[in-house]
Amino acid sequence: MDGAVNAAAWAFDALLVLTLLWLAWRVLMGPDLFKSIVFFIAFGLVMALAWVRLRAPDVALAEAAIGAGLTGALFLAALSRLAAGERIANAKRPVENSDTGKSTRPHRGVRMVFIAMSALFFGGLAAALLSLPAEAPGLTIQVAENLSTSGVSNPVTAVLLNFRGYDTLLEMGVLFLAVVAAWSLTPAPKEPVSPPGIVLASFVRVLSPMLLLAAGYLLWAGTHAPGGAFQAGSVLAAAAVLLLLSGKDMKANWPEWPLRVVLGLGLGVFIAIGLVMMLIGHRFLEYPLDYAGDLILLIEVAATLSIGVTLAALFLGGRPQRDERK
Amino acid sequence: MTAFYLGLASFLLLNLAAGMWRILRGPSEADRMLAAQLFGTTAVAILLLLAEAMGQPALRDVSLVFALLAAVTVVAFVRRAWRPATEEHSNDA
Amino acid sequence: MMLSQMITIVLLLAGAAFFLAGTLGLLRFPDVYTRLHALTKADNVGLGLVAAGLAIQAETWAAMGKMALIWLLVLLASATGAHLVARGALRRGIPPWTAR
Amino acid sequence: MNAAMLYALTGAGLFALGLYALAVQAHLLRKIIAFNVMGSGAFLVLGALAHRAPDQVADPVPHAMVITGIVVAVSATAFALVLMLRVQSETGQPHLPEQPSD
Repeated sequence: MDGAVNAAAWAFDALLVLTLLWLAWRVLMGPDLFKSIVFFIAFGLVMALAWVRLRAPDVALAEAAIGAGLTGALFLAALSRLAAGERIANAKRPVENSDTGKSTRPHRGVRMVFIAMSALFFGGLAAALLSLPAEAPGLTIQVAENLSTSGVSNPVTAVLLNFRGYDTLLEMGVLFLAVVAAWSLTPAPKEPVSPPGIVLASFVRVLSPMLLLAAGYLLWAGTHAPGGAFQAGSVLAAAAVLLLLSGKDMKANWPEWPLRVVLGLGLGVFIAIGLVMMLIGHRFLEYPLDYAGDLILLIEVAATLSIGVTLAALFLGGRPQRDERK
Repeated sequence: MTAFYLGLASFLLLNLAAGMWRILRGPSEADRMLAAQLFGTTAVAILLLLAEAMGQPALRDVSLVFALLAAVTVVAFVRRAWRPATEEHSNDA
Repeated sequence: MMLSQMITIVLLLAGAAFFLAGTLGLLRFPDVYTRLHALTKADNVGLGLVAAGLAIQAETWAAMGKMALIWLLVLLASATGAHLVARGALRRGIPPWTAR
Repeated sequence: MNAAMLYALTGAGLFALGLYALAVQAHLLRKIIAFNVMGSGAFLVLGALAHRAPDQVADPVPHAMVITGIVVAVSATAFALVLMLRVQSETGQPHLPEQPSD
């Protein structure tokens, strides 16, 4: 019986891995951009299954929320903006610039060099990986030993928000910088927003509260089970993207300054709590055991809101413009 | 039972891989999107089977997230990326 | 083998058959509308049967309820998606296939 | 050879494929996608190495790093897409110019 389970597991893993590699090849080398994007969406789905097989349900959740929802929407929106830009460019210069990039692939010799380099790279990486011991506990034991001092019982959340809090703090910084940079580059492109049909409108009306609920659930579950601020924030962002796509006008409904406050909230709360801890005699980002759980939850709530709003703001493709019709 | 669940999950994965032919062939962009939508549902079913086979009930939350977000890409496609039939994508390299 | 296990096996196999039918339909049917028809069978019935089969084995009521919720959410998403795609295709003038 | 190694090698393969595409594809959107595939490959290597821990419990530290990485990757991708559209609106083309013009 055990042998049958093993064989079935191997069959599943082998199939999964082959599918992933084949999909990646189609994503990267297919001739049509739209096709590549659809393959990339499928690639994200299969990646989430790979995370499940690697017993990383926290990562699978993050990959599911981002890969299934956000990345696809981001790329599809970018593709339509590219097409719109192409139309404008063609209208400006009707004849001289009809080149759509067909001649831009390097010729054969150069490609051969790059194939050889990539193969060499793969060989080196594979040799390094195969030389590693087949079993290694890593930091599993240390995390398990110190879990009781972290304030939460999900080891991944403990690592993210307590043991390696710096990583997460800097990550919030990266998110903040990304949105600042995107907003300084360009105003959000004006896109024709047709009113949603009755089916889409009622679908969004039913689904968006459920998405909010699910984000809250994932945030709450993160302290003791797979979940947490990143997964919750991504679900929140997906809800916002769905609203934007269905024609809800976020800028009109939401004045500028609260939006900016929420964008900086995660980073701000994280740093503020760290500084307060220093004031009362601890180290930066060190949480006293008695209220470590509460502090982590507070940071996570702020981080969830910020991540959700930041990713949705990035989906806009630039800083929101004031409605000048009024 | 575990072997049965895993075998069934492999079968569904094989189904998913076969469905990729539709993304390759098209012919219209909607056809390709449809295949992606079927993949989403298949992935939900695979996740439910794996949750049972691997004894990890937390995996049901992953399929819950998939189910919640199943429509986002289709809505993005219909509302943004789907152009009128007359226009063709430039077959860029 | 217990009765509940046998019921689970039957339901799961039936669900898998619907997924197979959905995929075959996606590959073999002639136009976007008929493919949509095939695909929603996998979404609705296929996933429903798989979820029902696994719900029998569920250890708690909450797990059972979660699976029902997942199925309902997929139903909602697939129905909306099918509507949007079919309407979009009609508006873009993709002609429905007719047998000659 | 065990399952962890299988996934680790797949990750390395994805990284190499992405690297090749990043080098030969001129279209910026394709470069961004290639970068994402490379990222997925790197994440998969990390996750596979975490899977080597005994007793069916994976090492949580790489998992936390990968979650951080996924969110950073999506925000960087969104920023890169904005940058790409800006390049297109400046030069009329979604790829970098062959020769730097002054």
